Amino acid sequence: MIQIQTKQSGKQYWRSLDQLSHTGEFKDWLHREFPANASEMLDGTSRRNLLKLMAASMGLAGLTACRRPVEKILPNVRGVEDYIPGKPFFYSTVFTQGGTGMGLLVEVNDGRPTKIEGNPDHPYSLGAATGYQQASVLGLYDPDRARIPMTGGNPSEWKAFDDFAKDHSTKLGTGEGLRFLSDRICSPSLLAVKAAALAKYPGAKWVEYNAVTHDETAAGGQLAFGQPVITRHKFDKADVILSLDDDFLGLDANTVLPQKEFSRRRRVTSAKDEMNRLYVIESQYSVTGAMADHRLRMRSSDVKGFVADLAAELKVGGNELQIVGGNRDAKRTKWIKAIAKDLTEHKGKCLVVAGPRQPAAVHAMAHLINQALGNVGETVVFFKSAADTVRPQLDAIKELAADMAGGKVSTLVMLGGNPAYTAPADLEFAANLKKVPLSIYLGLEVDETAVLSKWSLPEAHYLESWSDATAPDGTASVQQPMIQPLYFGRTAAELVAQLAGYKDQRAYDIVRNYWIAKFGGKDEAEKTWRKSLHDGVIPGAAQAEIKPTIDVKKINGAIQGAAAATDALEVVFVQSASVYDGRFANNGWLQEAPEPMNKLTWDNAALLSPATAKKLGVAQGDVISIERAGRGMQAPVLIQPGQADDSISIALGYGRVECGRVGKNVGENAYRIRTTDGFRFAADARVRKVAGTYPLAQTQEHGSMEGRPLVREANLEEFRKEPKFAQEMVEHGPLVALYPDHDYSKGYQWGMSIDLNVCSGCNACVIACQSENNIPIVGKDQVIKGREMHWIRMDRYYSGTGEHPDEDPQVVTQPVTCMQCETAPCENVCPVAATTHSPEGLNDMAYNRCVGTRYCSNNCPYKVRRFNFLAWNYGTEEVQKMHYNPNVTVRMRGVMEKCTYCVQRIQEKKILAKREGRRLIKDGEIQTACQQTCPADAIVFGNINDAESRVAKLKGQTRDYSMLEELNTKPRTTYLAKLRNPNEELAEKHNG
Amino acid sequence: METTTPQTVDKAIYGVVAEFDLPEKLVAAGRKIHHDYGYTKLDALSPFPVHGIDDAIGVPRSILGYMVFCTGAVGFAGAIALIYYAGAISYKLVIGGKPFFAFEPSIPIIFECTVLLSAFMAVFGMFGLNKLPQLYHPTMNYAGFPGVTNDRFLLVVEATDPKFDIVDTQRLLESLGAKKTEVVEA
Amino acid sequence: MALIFPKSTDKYVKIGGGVVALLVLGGISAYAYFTLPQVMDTGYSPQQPVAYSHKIHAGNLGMDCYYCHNTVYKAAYSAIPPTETCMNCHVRVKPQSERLLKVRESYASGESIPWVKIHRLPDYVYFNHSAHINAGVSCVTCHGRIDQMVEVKQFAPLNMGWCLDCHRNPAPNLRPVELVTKLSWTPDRDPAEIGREIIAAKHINPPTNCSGCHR
Amino acid sequence: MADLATRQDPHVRARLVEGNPSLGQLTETVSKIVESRTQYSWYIAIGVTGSITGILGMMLAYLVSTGIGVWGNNQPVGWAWDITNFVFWIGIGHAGTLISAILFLFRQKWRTSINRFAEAMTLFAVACAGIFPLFHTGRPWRAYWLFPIPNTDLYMWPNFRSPLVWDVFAVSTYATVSALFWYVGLVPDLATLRDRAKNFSKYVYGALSLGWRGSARHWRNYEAAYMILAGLSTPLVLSVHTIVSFDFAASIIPGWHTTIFPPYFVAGAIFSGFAMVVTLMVIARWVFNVEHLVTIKHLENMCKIMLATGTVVGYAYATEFFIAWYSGNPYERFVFINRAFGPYWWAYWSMVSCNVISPQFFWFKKLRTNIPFMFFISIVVNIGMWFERFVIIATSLHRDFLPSSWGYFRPTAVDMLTFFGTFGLFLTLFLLFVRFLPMIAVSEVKGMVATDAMHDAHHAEAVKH
Repeated sequence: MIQIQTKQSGKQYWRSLDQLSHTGEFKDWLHREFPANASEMLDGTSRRNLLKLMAASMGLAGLTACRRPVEKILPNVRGVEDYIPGKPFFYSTVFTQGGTGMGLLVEVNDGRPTKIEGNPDHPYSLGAATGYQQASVLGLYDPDRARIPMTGGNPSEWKAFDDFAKDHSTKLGTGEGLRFLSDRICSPSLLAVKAAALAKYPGAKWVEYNAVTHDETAAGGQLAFGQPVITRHKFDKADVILSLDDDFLGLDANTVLPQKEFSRRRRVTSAKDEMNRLYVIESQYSVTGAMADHRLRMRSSDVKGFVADLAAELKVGGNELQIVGGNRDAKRTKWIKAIAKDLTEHKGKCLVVAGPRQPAAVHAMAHLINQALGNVGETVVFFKSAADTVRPQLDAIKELAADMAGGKVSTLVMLGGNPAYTAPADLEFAANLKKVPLSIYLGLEVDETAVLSKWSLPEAHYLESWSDATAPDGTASVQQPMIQPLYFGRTAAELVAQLAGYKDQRAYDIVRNYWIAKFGGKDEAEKTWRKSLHDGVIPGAAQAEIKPTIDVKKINGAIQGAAAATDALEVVFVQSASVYDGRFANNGWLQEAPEPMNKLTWDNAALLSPATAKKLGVAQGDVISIERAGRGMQAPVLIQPGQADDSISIALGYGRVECGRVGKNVGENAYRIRTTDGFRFAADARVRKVAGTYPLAQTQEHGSMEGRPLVREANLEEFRKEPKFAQEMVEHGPLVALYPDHDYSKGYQWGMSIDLNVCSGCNACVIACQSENNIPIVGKDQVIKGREMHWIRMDRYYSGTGEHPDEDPQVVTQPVTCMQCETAPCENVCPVAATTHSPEGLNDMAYNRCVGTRYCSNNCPYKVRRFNFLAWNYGTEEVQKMHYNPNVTVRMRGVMEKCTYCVQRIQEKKILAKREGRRLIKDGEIQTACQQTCPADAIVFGNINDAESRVAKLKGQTRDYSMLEELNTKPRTTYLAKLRNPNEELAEKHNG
Repeated sequence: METTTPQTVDKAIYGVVAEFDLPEKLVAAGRKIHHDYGYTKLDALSPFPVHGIDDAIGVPRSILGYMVFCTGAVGFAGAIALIYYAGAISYKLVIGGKPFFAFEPSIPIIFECTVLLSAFMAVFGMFGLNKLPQLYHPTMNYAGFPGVTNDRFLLVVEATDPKFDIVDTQRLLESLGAKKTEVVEA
Repeated sequence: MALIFPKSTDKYVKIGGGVVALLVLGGISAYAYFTLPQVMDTGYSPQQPVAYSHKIHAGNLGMDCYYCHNTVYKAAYSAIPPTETCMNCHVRVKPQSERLLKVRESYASGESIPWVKIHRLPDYVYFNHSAHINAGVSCVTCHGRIDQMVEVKQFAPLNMGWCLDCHRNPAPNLRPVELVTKLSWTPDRDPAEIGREIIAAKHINPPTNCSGCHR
Repeated sequence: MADLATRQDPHVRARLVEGNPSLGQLTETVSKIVESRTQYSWYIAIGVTGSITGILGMMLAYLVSTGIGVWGNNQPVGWAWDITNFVFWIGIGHAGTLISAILFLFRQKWRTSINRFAEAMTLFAVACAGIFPLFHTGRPWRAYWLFPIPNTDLYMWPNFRSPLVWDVFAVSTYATVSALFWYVGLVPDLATLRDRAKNFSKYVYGALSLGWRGSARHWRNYEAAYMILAGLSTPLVLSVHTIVSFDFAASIIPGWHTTIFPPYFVAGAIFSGFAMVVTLMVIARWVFNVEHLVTIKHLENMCKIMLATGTVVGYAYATEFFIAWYSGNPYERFVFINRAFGPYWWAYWSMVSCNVISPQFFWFKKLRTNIPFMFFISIVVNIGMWFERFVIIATSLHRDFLPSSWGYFRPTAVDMLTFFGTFGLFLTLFLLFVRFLPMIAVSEVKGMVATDAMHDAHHAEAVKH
């Protein structure tokens, strides 16, 4: 038996919350003891249950499918140029979110877009993609999308609308009472159409509204510099970063660039390397907070006071800035002093960023501090904004709502965004919408707004239509379709062009002619056009930097008056990591993607700190009602260690009532208490416990590492003292095997290295894997049962010291997938040799041989194998099947499945190499899906037999360790230990 | 004391059956008639194995044991052959980095196969040696035959015995304490 | 007492037992034989919508397989040619032929010709034509002398064991790539020897592990 | 002329067969159970058990048509009630062979009146056990892949390294050998029934008894065969549960990966097996009034064995904990602490109280010979042994190496009804057995009684001279 001692690295990992409050375990066995009913039997309303029943017939079919069915081959009638059946094309396009475009490459198999990748040539993607983007391909094939135009709730057709529009646009006159409502526009061609429309109808108004917006960021720029600016942070230039409630590694970034840049400064190869330091001040535990070297939890409403005090400490802004001291408790003072010192020591090499949730004043202060510390031009640069002034979206939509209420609006054209659901509650948008004589809504689904509109029109998905978008720095990309619109949807530009009688009517012409004109020069333009389609980046479109001057007086006015302390609770409205502002509610992949910190799926919840929960006398799963501004909502409680006290975070985008089968009535609608005066957070909420409990489906319920050396972590200083700390953390006897090792010294030997020091736990890999490997979703009740299917999962552990470890823990995240053990325990126990080892060191899994004893899963120490307990894939509609990756078997009920290092990609490249007569595959030529999309480049895959390969070099590092190596499983996936770079001034707070 | 002789002489005669009521009488009679009078074609029928009857009437020891041993050996070798062929010849799959054939993990199956084949031989070999199933046997013609599976004990002298003689043999048997004797036809 | 079973019973028992034994043995061997892939799958030759004769085109006219199945060198699938390919010639050749009616209709209407699939692998098997063709495995190895078939029929069992036979010992089935579509090619010397040379030259090393074909 | 009945060794009479019946009476007693008219109570009983078996059928049909998901199994608890029930039934199946084989080799005469009964129980228990390994697979229609059937299409064989394949061999061998053993024992008694039968049934018994006529030539082969089978079954019965325990011992999961398992499982199997024999025997001997054949002595002996094995099992529990602590392996330590004090503490402590504490009452002869009490304890023990298997399987799986993957298993109604249904099958088979076959090995009892008598006779004569 192996002797193991785990050397504590100072930090002791505490047990789960239940164990901390020693009653928990005891309490829940009581109700656990009573077994669940067979929820498979007809009860429950989830989509899965339906499928389960359908599955019955299939099972029998499986038994009797003996006779050889006749299959037909239907070749094309006319050949398609350079189209080869079964060979994918890759097209560049652009994905728009929050008024920002990010370039993508889309894999198209036999005319079906199947996989999203980042566009390496696009400055804001650099080859990576976010979870939203990865999952958007599923949205394309959503069978619940809006399919036909509807008028007054009755099915209609485009022809009818065209006739109507033709005749109506003549009636519009100068456009008094005509209003357009859209998301923030970053599409140059649409802006052109918009301009034309407003020219044709001078009386018309165009309102932009995003439920999740960076409005205040812009306003902050306006406040600081007296002119709108586009701020660009260069995280890779900063040695010290202070985040003021800014989740720039996660939700608050519309692109992956911050992660890309930030991770460059966390990549440590040897004890000599330097590493940046991150301070995070935030209310809800975010992935940025998890990455932080020092995290101070604080109500979002207190951040303003904090930054004011910090400014005072830094003595920025000269005597024009007069801070009347906010509340300064000892702990905060200590932090402010430490941070101020650290920042001043890194003049020009530090960075202060403020989150979009924070008011303009905080942003302005950030600008002020950055300028005072000489960071402008170094770690932060400014671009000229297209707009000449910043009009806060809230004001605009308030006015619109007022006009609607006042009957001033005769025609309202809504371009997506689902305002009836996302608009601030106090505007009563839905009610006012009924007052509008003519409302036209163009949307992807039949949502809350569509059902209230006179005309609701199916919008074309971005993967099936022409458009364009610009990135924050002005880099433009053309959005080109991968497939004909499935449901004959149209784009926003087309609709507006139609109403405005624009010169071009079809999206293709609108976009193309816009750019051709811009490029100028007949054939030259044509060439540039083709090139920009190919590259996905329009050259020369990026704008120049500016160095605006700062206006301290204005800021001084805005910063005064820190939040008054009340006994009320603060509610913070955060966008959902899964459904964004609600628009992805019907996307199963995202609904089932665990929230990065609390691992919640298929729901949102009111996040409370343990202390606050105790104060309110509520426990996990209890239901509370949250009331503010005369409105109320109910939500289940989820206790989130590290949440700021007296602050409730709740995710937007849930509780959709007019939605597809997946997202309907999932979670609670937080927009109900989100008003214009409490749009981002509001410190005036009253909370009371209401009867009943609510089951929450978390994919990980146990937060502690139990003192086990799974994620190995040390401070930079410790690492410098003992670079081998990770390998020495576990002491065990000699690992002797009964039999000689198998010879893996020849040919390709695949291996993987995961750098825990840069992994932020953002989930992009989870969804990329789901998309690449045809991984099904299972539904909430099955997740509760513990049957989720993700091949790669993001483990999250809390660690902490101090008097309240559960109040203020640190977080480590660890992507875990099949380790491809050389002496795999799963293989030995499989009775039918369905899982065996390939000569290249892969742990092969032959689904078609598996009989489903689940013995392999039981015997897997990493628990990475996934079993098809029910026919997850049965009953999917034809259109949904279109997203399947044709190179991966769709697994049937009753078989085991797991990560295979994307063996389909390996084989494809091997065959390619052979075909090209190459002896060897180039290092990096094969990328696993998770590696390719990782915004932090934490995952590296390759041939460990090749000493020059990146993976071999990484495995050579001293931080390299295998999880559970004492079991002698010889995993091919190894980890690079996590490091933190704490400030000794705050040492006893966090260090190990 | 009554003696029945066959009415019709044309029917072939199997032999004489003598009935006893106690096992030890059977044994005693059997020993005498075999050892003292030299009868050889003898058999004894009893509801349970009567100890000492075998050497009393000269029944050799059973050879079943040897047969079972041989089949056991076959099972042993067969199992090894099967596992070796499957793992190291037919399809060499690397499983858990283990050798294609190793003895240790094969032991359970080798053992089970050995036992299984041995058991088959023990049972079917026994039936074979006993020529079962044999639904008809001349001794079943004896009127008192059903008693033999209850509480009767029969001594049978076959007609093929050189010393056999319908009359004398029956007398002899009666003198040896048979409750009743009867000639049964083949 | 009366006998339960007459003397003759045992005779019948023996005969009956023998018969049963024979039936069982016969049944097993019959099942084993008729489920052999070679018996079950080979020779499958369904009626095709158009009476296209490979014998005429590939055989008599000596057209190269690659003319119609033009993706075999570079793709996993060997494409079934679009109607256009047929019409390339048949606008001039036999433009009025009855047998080509369906082809002309298809070309006119844009409706595909519903060819019946013959060589069919389970959908969890990922066979790649280009990998085999470029290694020098001839069409004939798996498809037989198509150029002599009026109606194509399945030549090889295409079961896993059959694949493995070649993956374990590819040498006899390899030839220079340029000869891959020469179905009538006969090696001038021991094919295995040629094969070994090709293996050495191209480092051919066919997988016999699961993920070679199952993904 | 002394009659058999008049001179029997007092011990024999006192010990194993009461009321000195003659051979004829013995035959009579046992045979009439089968020959007498079927009581309505029997029809009612089999009606009930039959419908319970029907539930089993329905549950299995639902399982196969819908998927393992109808059970509570999940990640990480891939095995739960399915394998628990399998091991539970297999364990029960051990008493029969043990009684017929091991006690036979040890010349334990008292076995004779109960071995037929126990063997039958073995067969039916194994039949129930066999259901689970088959139906716990995700694709039962492919389960034949676990057998080494030569195949021409795939060239694939089972993985002979897998303990599950060992199971297939062990369990199928065990079932086959037990059945043969049982049948061989039956043949002479079937012949008895044949010769007593009046109606059509004589043909059935006649055919089944293969024309057995108790010839000395038959008996010598028969005894040889019986001895050999006993000799084979003894290691076999030990091997079966040893191999079943390998399912766990051969894995790397803390709580499973233990060298103590084989002896510990075998002891547990005997323990539960005897408990089940007592449960059934107490009822049967009363219903079919064979109390003079299955005497209090038999029951007491079985109680003693339960006491012994129960104590062994308790010792094994203690050893596990000690080794877990002594090994210094944190995962091992955690698992055992978690067993006793984790979410499944209730299962663990019910196991301990049922298996370790309850049999200790059998130290007292008063309780050992108190039939209602032993009946009660035997049932408690069976419950406890089921919990043992559940504890080993579920608690080891639900919290293993990575806390991130920890889970919890809750059974569904299907889980429970399936298990319930197997009792229906078990009892149905049993009712059929007691109705149509001699539940006591008459010829063996006769042999025992008579041989004793003979020895005494010689003894007596010797004294005379």
